[in-house]
Amino acid sequence: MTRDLKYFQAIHEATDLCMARDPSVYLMGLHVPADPKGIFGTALGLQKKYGPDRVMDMPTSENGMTGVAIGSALVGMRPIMVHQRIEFALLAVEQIVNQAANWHYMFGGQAAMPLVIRMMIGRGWGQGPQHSQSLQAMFAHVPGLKVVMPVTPHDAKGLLIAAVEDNNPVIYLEHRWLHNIFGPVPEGHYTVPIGKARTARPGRDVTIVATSYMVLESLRAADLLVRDGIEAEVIDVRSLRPLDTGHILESVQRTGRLLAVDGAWRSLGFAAEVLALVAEQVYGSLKAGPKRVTCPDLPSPSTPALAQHFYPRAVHIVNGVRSTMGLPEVTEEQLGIQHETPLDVPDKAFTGPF
Amino acid sequence: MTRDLKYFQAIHEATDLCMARDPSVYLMGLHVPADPKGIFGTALGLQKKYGPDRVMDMPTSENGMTGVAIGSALVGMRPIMVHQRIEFALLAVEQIVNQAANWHYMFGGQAAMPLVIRMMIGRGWGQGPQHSQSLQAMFAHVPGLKVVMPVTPHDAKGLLIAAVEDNNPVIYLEHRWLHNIFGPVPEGHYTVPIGKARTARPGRDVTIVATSYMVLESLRAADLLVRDGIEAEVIDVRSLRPLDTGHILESVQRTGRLLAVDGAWRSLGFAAEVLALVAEQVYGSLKAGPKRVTCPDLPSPSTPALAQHFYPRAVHIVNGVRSTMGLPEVTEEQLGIQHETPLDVPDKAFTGPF
Amino acid sequence: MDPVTPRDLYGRMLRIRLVEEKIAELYPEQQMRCPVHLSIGQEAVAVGACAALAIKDYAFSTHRSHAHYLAKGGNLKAMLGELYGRVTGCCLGKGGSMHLIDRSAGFLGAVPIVGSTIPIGVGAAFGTLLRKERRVTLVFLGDGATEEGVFHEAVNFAVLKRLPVVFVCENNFFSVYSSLDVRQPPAREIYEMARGYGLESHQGDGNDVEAVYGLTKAAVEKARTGGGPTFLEFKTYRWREHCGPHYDNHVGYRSEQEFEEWKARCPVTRLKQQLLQQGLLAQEDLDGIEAALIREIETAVVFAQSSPFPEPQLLGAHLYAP
Amino acid sequence: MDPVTPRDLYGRMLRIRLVEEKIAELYPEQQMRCPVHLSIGQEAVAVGACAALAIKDYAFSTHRSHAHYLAKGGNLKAMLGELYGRVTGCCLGKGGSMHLIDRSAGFLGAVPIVGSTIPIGVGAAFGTLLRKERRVTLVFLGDGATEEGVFHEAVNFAVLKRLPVVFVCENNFFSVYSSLDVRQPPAREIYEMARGYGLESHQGDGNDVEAVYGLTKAAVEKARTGGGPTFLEFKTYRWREHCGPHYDNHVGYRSEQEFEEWKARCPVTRLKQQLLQQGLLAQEDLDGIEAALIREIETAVVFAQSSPFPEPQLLGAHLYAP
Ligand SMILES: Cc1ncc(C[n+]2csc(CCOP(=O)(O)OP(=O)(O)O)c2C)c(N)n1
Ligand SMILES: Cc1ncc(C[n+]2csc(CCOP(=O)(O)OP(=O)(O)O)c2C)c(N)n1
Ligand SMILES: [Mg+2]
Ligand SMILES: [Mg+2]
Repeated sequence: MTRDLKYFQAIHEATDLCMARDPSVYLMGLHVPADPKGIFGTALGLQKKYGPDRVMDMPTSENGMTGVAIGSALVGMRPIMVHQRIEFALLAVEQIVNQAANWHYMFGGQAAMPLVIRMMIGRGWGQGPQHSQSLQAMFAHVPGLKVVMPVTPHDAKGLLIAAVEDNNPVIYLEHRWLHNIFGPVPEGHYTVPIGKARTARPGRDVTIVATSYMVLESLRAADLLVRDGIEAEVIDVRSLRPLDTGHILESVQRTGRLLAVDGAWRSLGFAAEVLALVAEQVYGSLKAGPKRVTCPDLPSPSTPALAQHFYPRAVHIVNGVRSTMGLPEVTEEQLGIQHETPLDVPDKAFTGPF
Repeated sequence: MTRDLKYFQAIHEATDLCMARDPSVYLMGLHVPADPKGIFGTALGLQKKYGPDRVMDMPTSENGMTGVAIGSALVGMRPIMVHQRIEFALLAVEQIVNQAANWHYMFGGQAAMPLVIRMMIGRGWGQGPQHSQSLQAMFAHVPGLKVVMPVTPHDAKGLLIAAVEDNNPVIYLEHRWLHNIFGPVPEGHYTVPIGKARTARPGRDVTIVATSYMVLESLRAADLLVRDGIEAEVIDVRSLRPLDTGHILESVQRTGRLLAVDGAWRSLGFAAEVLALVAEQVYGSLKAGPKRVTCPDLPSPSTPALAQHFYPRAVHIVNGVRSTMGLPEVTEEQLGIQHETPLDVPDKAFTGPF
Repeated sequence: MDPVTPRDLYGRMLRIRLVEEKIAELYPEQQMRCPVHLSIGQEAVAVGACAALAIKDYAFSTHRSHAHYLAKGGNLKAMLGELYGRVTGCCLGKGGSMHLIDRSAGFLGAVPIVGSTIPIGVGAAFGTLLRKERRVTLVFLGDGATEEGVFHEAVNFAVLKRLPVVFVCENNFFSVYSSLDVRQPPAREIYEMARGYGLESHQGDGNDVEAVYGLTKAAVEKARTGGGPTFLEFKTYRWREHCGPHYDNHVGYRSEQEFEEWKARCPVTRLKQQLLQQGLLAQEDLDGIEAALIREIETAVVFAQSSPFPEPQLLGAHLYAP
Repeated sequence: MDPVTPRDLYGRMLRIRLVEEKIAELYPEQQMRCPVHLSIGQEAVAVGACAALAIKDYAFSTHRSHAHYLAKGGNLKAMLGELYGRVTGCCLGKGGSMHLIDRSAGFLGAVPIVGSTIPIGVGAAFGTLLRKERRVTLVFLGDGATEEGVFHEAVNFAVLKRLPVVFVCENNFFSVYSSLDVRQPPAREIYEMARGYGLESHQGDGNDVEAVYGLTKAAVEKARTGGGPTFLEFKTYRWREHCGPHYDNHVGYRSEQEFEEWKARCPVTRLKQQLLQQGLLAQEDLDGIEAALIREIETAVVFAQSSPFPEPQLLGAHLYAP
């Protein structure tokens, strides 16, 4: 049975299911049991159900606690760690990159590392330069890690279950603007395989490869493009590492055009990898130069007055596609876009702060 | 006057010169004054000359000491911090990425951050998965940082002086296989501007864009390619951020072919950025798909038996170029390459350990 | 430095209280579009500690920085401008509430990554020592921040080098919703752990501004005369929710009763009553002080609200310092 | 667990000494192509501490891991194979000297990033507690490692959760070439700082294997019975250079005299003389022990040297666990 759930409910359900199935799964993170909002709702009630050993708070010690998670994984536990902002995890890069990512390989295959680290990214409400960075590229660069960015509630659940059941460190990135979106979610156990992309919308004229929240903006853009007779195919990569290169290449070979869309910095970001991959592998199929739509290479400013020019949205994607076709830029007005909410909140219900 | 100096001497001379000119410059790092080898020779005798306040050891506290360097920079000092392995700096990613890189921007331009962090990368002698990673992409992805990788003694000196005189955080990456190479170095004060690439060898048939030690392997490859009548242009990027995009694009527009060579991981690495840049900006000039030569997406193994298959060298670059021309692969034997030293040491004099 | 009078301390605390209450009042209008962490209830630590500093001395702070900024002499208009995201803000709007700075007041910066200004403050102290300046640096931190490894590293270095730094730990028992008992061993006092590093370490009543002032003053004088660092822990209590303008005692992580007990120990009221009892000030003096502050704050709010937003071109400015 | 006799302790120390001297002898042949950090002089800590553990207990180590690995029961042939980069090595050659592991002996891993196994060891202890196993985890660390923030974070958590973990700090006064006085405040003992966290903390003679054994045994028993963590500091001395097979007292960072003083306190000789004096062993017993060890080591060296290198296909294996 499939029902419509919110993204946060899908994460909650996946966590609940994994904990019920396997007593070695536990959840930890700052304020996880104490937060009355239950970490965007994803952890609500879980401590009551599974007890304080399995659903736990922790000291403000991100690096050490990552080590603790790693150590517990080595002796058979399956920790899920959650950071409410990816920036906090920067304190733990040593443990994640030197230790978690290498451990299985460097010990010649003797040590499994079943570890999930949920990290939240996002934007809006003036969170500013240290609370709204999108640092997926740093982790996706590292062999030995797996990095997923689910967009739909369906994938949020299926990828989280897959991540918990995986014997490797999985970085699971949640965009804060997704937690309240709705979508169909099957009941019970299922997994979405890590390393498989998804065609979010088929099309024949151009391939848009997008990550996380930017998939939604890409779908909006695809709707707008139809009016000009342009059929965009939107690929939701889901996994940044391993990357489903075959899926992307097949699409680009069909459409002959590529736009990579990522809500992070441009240079050395994920969008660069997509362009490199395509240029390297199927250069001959391209009808025009591939393009990127990303944030500019700047810190993320706090004031909405500047943030609105920092984060890309549908209009930028429309123009990205148009530029691969040699068409001139259009404005939001020309596209008839009217924003019902301020640009710095995910939806009408949100009244800040994050 | 220009003399031949070793790379480490060039760094030493630059440090000495900066310290003599500006009393706010100081040097710190683990074992800096105590190491009888003087941190690959780069710090020899400096404590004697400038005293223990300005040339100092530090506790094994990479994150905290990066904060200390940042704080001292805020009040007018110009610290040079050195990490003998880039992996140690992973403990300090929070301070580097959240703090140093953002500080000037997020405080609206009020805080200068004159900070140089020297980090060593390298390979060889079984240093293994935690002591021989090349993590330049992690830092080069971050706006607000500058990232340089000098290859020649000339640039080692000129870029270090430029870095020390820069009012921004500069990541200065030294490959351990470069410290003992010779090259002409002018006496006295000069700078190599951060953000300017260098054509290490002109050529008309293909553009090789390389970083750090891989520039030397690229030059070797270029020599080998001449025998088949292929004239490769080798660009030493010197700065990964800011990147001299104009220099790269101009060359590729001339040659019509691109090979990006980087001694780091492939996916989301620097080589990807070069391919993306070129594909995005001068797609029409390319005669064939651009290619990358990098390490594979794997941890770096310790045993020389595997390491020799991990790190790319001239033969791989030759084949990379050949693949952009539709030519078949050749072997080292066919190229007549004979290795005078084992593949895991930089030169004959080296007898391990690093 | 002029001697600081109880009247000064009172005025400074009240100013902060009134500013923050004004923020709490206006925040629901959704014009200040950034997270805010109010210090209402904790004013005595900010004011008592900063009163012990000279203007030339430095202070660093955290996500909860309004009180520290104002107590150190930061510009009120620039702070409100920043909260309103305006170009008149102390960071031109780029930082928001969690990134206050006023270099002319010696307030060198606040950032919201817990613990991260601890080593930076220590580094500033180190820098002033290298430069042979007789400045003291004060680092504000919360109880939660003492759990970060960087606290350990920074304190070790400060002790090693006998740096002119004073650590002022505001222990309000909570890190967001998490009480101390899920984060630190029971019955282990923070100031005792700090003492293990080999530096002077004291605990004081964080709701008694004169006690805070006294302890900090001694530490600052010691630091200024080469005596090295001191760690000071002040227990106090945050009245409002962790982030945002509301009260949240009903949501379950702490009790209304605990809140009421701490409210009864309000640092502002406490000093006010003392001043009245001791006859140092009359009710009309107090009224005058308050009226003047309200006028100042109103003016600052109007200033902020009527300031322009930064122009789009500012987005690309300041990536690199010239 | 069988009781551990002084004879056992002696044999284990001597075995490690002879293995490492053999490594030092062969290393200049440049067939072991990886950095090696020898524990010659420090054997008593490894042996005394590990003797207090059961096989099922866990240990974690650092860059200087040979002694810990062997003392915990790690396979000698697999260790030498690893140093020689052979496929018979305990990591198939992928790790090298700084990444020893022998899961069957409860030696869960060593890594060369200073301090990084401290929280991992604490996490293993936490895991065993969650799994309700009665195992104890022992974490070896150097004096330098106590400067890492992660030490602070790990110890705080261990105390908070009363974890079955024993921290064994080998204080050999140096971090590479840097002596304690440029890294930590003078006259502040490491074990006293650790005590500040609120856990039991002791200092012992790191060259007296029985003292090490005694203190560790008590700590292990306490941990096993729910008494929580203990921190043990043992002062000892590394004889050879930090990394590599040579002596380096001439290069200037420490004095020949200091070295000679510590050499006179050799833990192996010390116990040997005691055994002889107390009549527990005769010279011929000692000779027999030594001869057997030499044979074992020769065999292991031949095994390692004659083992094949990993095939190129192994490069791509083990990126992900199945
Ligand atoms: C490194 C890091 N981890 C987690 C957070 C989330 N966070 C924001 S404020 C805060 C509370 C910190 O508690 P404390 O230091 O006691 O300060 P208080 O809010 O009580 O003033 C936390 C955990 C953060 N900002 N930075
Ligand atoms: C995080 C980190 N910083 C620096 C180093 C370089 N390093 C290797 S061994 C070592 C010495 C550490 O000293 P200690 O912990 O006392 O161990 P010892 O070598 O004395 O046994 C250092 C600093 C490292 N490996 N990791
Ligand atoms: Mg607090
Ligand atoms: Mg040591």
